[in-house]
Amino acid sequence: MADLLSLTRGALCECSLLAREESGAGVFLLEFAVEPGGGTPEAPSPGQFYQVRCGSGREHMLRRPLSAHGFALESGRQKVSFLVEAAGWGTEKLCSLAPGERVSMLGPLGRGFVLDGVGKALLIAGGIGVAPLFFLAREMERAGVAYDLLAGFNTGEKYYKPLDDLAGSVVACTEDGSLGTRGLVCDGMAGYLAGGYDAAYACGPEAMMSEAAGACEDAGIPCQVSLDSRMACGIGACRGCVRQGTDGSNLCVCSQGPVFDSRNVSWRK
Amino acid sequence: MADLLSLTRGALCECSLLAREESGAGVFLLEFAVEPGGGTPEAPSPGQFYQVRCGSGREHMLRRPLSAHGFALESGRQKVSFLVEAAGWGTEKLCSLAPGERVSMLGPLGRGFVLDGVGKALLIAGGIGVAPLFFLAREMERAGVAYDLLAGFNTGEKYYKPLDDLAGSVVACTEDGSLGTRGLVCDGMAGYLAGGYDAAYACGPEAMMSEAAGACEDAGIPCQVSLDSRMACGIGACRGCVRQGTDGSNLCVCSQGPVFDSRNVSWRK
Amino acid sequence: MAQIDLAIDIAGIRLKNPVLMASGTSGYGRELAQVMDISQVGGVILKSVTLEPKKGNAEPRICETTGGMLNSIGLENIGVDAFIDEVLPALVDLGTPVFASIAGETVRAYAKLASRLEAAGGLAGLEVNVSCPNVEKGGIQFGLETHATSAVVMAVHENCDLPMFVKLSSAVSEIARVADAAARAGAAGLSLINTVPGMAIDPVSRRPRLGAVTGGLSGPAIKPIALKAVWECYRATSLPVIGGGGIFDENDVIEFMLAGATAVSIGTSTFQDPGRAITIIDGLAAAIERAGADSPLRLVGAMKTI
Amino acid sequence: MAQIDLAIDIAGIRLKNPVLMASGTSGYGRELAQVMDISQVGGVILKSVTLEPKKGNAEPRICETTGGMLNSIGLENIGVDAFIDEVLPALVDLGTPVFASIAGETVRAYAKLASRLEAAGGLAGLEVNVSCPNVEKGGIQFGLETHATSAVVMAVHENCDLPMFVKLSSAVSEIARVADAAARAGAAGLSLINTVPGMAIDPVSRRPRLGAVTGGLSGPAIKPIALKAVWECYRATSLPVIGGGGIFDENDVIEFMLAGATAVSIGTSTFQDPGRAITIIDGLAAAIERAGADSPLRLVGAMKTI
Ligand SMILES: Cc1cc2nc3c(=O)[nH]c(=O)nc-3n(C[C@H](O)[C@H](O)[C@H](O)COP(=O)(O)OP(=O)(O)OC[C@H]3O[C@@H](n4cnc5c(N)ncnc54)[C@H](O)[C@@H]3O)c2cc1C
Ligand SMILES: Cc1cc2nc3c(=O)[nH]c(=O)nc-3n(C[C@H](O)[C@H](O)[C@H](O)COP(=O)(O)OP(=O)(O)OC[C@H]3O[C@@H](n4cnc5c(N)ncnc54)[C@H](O)[C@@H]3O)c2cc1C
Ligand SMILES: Cc1cc2nc3c(=O)[nH]c(=O)nc-3n(C[C@H](O)[C@H](O)[C@H](O)COP(=O)(O)O)c2cc1C
Ligand SMILES: Cc1cc2nc3c(=O)[nH]c(=O)nc-3n(C[C@H](O)[C@H](O)[C@H](O)COP(=O)(O)O)c2cc1C
Ligand code: FES
Ligand code: FES
Repeated sequence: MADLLSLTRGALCECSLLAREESGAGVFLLEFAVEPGGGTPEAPSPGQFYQVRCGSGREHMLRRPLSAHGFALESGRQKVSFLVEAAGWGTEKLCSLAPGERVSMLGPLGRGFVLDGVGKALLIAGGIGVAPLFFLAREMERAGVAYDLLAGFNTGEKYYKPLDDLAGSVVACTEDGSLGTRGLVCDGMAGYLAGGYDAAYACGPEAMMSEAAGACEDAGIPCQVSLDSRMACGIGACRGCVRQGTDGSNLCVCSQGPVFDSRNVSWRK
Repeated sequence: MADLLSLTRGALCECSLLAREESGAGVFLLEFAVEPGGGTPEAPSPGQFYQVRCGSGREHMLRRPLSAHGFALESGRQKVSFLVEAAGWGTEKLCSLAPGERVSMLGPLGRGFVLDGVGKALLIAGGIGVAPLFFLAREMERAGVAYDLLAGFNTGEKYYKPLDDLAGSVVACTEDGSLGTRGLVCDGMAGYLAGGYDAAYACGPEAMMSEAAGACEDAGIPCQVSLDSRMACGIGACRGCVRQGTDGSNLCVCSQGPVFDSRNVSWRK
Repeated sequence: MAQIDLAIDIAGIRLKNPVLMASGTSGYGRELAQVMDISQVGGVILKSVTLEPKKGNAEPRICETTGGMLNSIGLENIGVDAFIDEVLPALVDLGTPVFASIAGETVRAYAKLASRLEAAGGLAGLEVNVSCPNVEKGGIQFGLETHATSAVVMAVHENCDLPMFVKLSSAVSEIARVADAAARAGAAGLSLINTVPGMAIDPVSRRPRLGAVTGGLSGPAIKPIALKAVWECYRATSLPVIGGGGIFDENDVIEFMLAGATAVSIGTSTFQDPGRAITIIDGLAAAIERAGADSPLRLVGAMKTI
Repeated sequence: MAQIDLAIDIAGIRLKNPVLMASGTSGYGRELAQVMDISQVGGVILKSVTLEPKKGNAEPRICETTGGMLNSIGLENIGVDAFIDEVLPALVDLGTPVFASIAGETVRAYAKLASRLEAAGGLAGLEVNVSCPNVEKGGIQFGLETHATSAVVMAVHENCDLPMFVKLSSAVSEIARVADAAARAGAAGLSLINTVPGMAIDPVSRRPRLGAVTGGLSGPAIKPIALKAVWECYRATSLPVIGGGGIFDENDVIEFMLAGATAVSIGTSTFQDPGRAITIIDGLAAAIERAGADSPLRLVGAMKTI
């Protein structure tokens, strides 16, 4: 268990909103500056997340987990960005923050994606799952890893335009056909997987990840997935985020994950 | 009980903040416009109050009662003002509203002060108790009733400057002596009561009202007091606001009051 | 959206929709009728009435807590005589079915109240509030003991043919056993839950925030507790349930139905917004549809266990 | 402001301040130690440990509710062997007294856990979690019955000299009777309250929000319920109480002390802010002073009844 703890490098910090932009229907790109005074967190790696306190008072006692979407260090100041879909109380609250408003964050937390030894990768993003994978794509560019990215959205209005600026090739599809191919992101994945990838990375709705994982297993390509789970502590203390592993073990999403080897995950029906 | 009901003329309405001004330390003058669309409440009479919903969500389930402090009808639009001391969650929330923000109000509710047949009155205000009595003073000016007003504050910083503009004479005192006489508003009241008043009206902290009421009884002058109580429904339905009457009966503050003949009130120790 | 009919039948009573006003929070109905159109609600459960007039508890009687409130009204009411003379005749003006709630300190008191109210007429049904101290048995609440609950229910049943809903408290070790006792004794339905016992103290004055020291907690804070009570009693008995405790919006109503409630009651939320029940009714058809059903009855007890 | 010493003695244990981390919400202490200075808290109550490792309940295991949350972790833990080998040796690094919490399915399991933990050393005291199904008696929780509670407490008492705090659930008809049984059986103190049983349902998918369907409610929503339990047990027994349930700020701590708690535990609030316990400790002296006292002990049970 000692190794797990060494991965929890999160610090509690206050962040103030620098910029907010609606990047797609109901999806916002939020850029925060870590304020000095509190803890000084380490830089996040793609796949790591923050536990964000979305409001004040006693009505909502749980923070909301959000994957790091981008990071920069500018003149000693940490900037962290998130891509957030307004899905309920907390995310709506965040998406309507005004620049200058502050929120408390705990992070970066968990284990991110592992790149070691990968030459060419396939990234598979479903909906808001693009948030950590975009960050991963940028990291791959820095690290000289070749990649292609499949991105699926409900509708073209949700498309994340900065995908156009990525160095890797991006194939987009939508369920309603309003942008790119009509269909789900995993449709015809088996074909893509023949493209000589030595690793796949997926994030999105449960059904999509499980399908992507299955296709990768069939193709013999290791796949890393970023799991979703409700969280309380975010640091491995409460066991609230636990999901089932294929070997009957418990997967602690916040501290052992959120990124897991897809073969270890027992998928929800 | 039928007569009580006829007094509850409140309507549920949406109000938007027109102006907000810090009239004294931690005390704000808030002016609202009743928005069309909802109910159309009647005009409030001095002593009547509104049940104000101070925020959204489920954390705070009770509205907060606030006395009407002023009223105007301008080109068909109702304007209601309140004088509010930031004393806790709800009042702080109201006192930090920005112009244009909306709150839901239910009112005017309850029975206000009765003026019938009064020629010369003494008004006794303690602290934020000045809120309804200022409104009453203005009403007396309109109705041609002569009055003097005693106003006590903790400190000069809490003094309500518009008192200077009243037609009646105003005697102010403060506990710390920073403005007017040093002392409590009821100090030496017996002397004032010799001034030929045929009615007194008091609002303020419990101890102050009970002392004022005692002095008036001694002087044989009827005194009307505006009682404080925590409220839930505000309309006589829940019996949550009930206080003890001297004859052993229950006084329903929201529907029979908040203004009562002081002789009917059993004071809290 | 297909037209969804909100009407339901519960214990033989037809309601135009399943949303009732909870006992004690809307008085005798007419107070609320001043500020909202009460004829639109499915029904009104009046505040509990006792044989003799009751003054209730010492003030303060209410205090706000996180997501709810405490109350210690102490059953203040005008007594059954004045109730029958002054309140009952006007109830027809409310334009919706009315349920009286009865509370007593002895089994005989419940029996008497029930027979007098049935004779007086004008009521759709009775709610029997058993969260009252049983003065003949050391003051422990009827509802905390299965045999005391049975005794009350039987006495009411023998003296009155109105459909009777027994209102239980969740503050017992096993609510399903009390519910079962009520069912066997002749209850037509259950009303779940009454307020949860609690207290609060002012940390500066050191005084309890309620004159009676302890009181009953209500509001969204107790919703999870109430849902569990409904689910357990629904499974333990075949009685229809009026569910309530913290209902704030139409999604909460769906939750209660899925747990086993046929109708629901709205209490504390009415204080935040007197028109809340009507807002809920307005949103109910859409919420039923989101839950994949075409009528309220289809949702009753229809929680899917994973 | 006069210097107020926050140190207290409870059941013979000296704590630098009365604020403990509640069982199950701060794991084995070390997870939280990464993000806050845990040595500043009065003590840490570890999550409940059982004889054998436990995998816990099906997911989802948590869900947010108004003013709190439901959990159905199901006592997932590494079992007492691994606990003694891997966790205990590192506890001294936390720099504050540590209490183990034990949970069992039989009276014998509690006895064994207690004796093994005492022998292993390094603990300031034991918390005995009796909100567990008694498998030898049809699965009803020990804490719901006075005799089952007594049996557990006696067994622990006979096998272990560590000060023992019995942690009770408020979901019983009369908690004071259970507290009294624990006192007679040898408890050194009480810990009040455990989570309150509850549930929640997704109104669209119709599924329960917890894999185990029902779970335990915690957070500010339950504070009034917890305060009443503390007040009743404080008056019914002479045992010192660790009070908790919904504590969010230093004023809440004062409320619990006034109701009869000597120390307090902070659980759910830690999720909203991992440093909350320390913020509370930092504000406690001023809050004690606002309540007109010069030490925490002066406030214990010092509610003024009107
Ligand atoms: C590691 C991790 C990283 C994430 N990264 C991102 C991100 O980068 N961008 C983003 O937009 N979202 C992300 N999410 C999802 C995000 O945390 C949830 O959308 C958010 O917690 C919902 O909170 P809310 O208050 O907005 O909605 P609520 O009002 O709490 O809930 C809305 C609905 O969603 C359900 N729900 C709430 N939380 C979850 C959950 N964790 N899993 C499944 N259903 C849930 C509720 O039951 C409810 O039906 C991430 C989640 C995890 C676990
Ligand atoms: C008829 C009536 C008219 C009023 N008019 C005015 C007015 O014009 N201007 C104004 O500033 N205030 C007025 N008040 C008082 C005002 O309602 C309270 O200050 C307010 O409800 C406090 O709410 P809060 O959320 O700000 O404080 P909270 O956070 O709820 O409470 C702060 C503290 O005050 C106590 N408290 C809360 N409500 C009351 C109460 N009603 N009585 C006694 N103690 C209480 C709480 O116990 C707590 O200790 C009036 C009250 C009544 C009954
Ligand atoms: C102020 C108040 C008064 C109440 N009076 C009664 C009553 O007289 N009889 C009764 O059976 N329940 C009474 N209740 C309980 C409510 O009917 C309801 O069961 C409880 O408040 C839970 O529902 P809610 O959370 O929607 O308020 C009262 C509740 C409140 C808040
Ligand atoms: C996620 C979680 C896990 C818990 N695990 C335990 C446990 O293992 N043993 C125990 O006695 N109590 C456990 N509790 C109960 C807490 O210790 C505490 O009694 C309860 O949550 C009320 O306090 P709070 O409102 O401050 O959280 C747990 C609570 C939560 C929220
Ligand atoms: S959220 Fe607490 S262990 Fe993962
Ligand atoms: S506040 Fe409900 S009766 Fe007065």
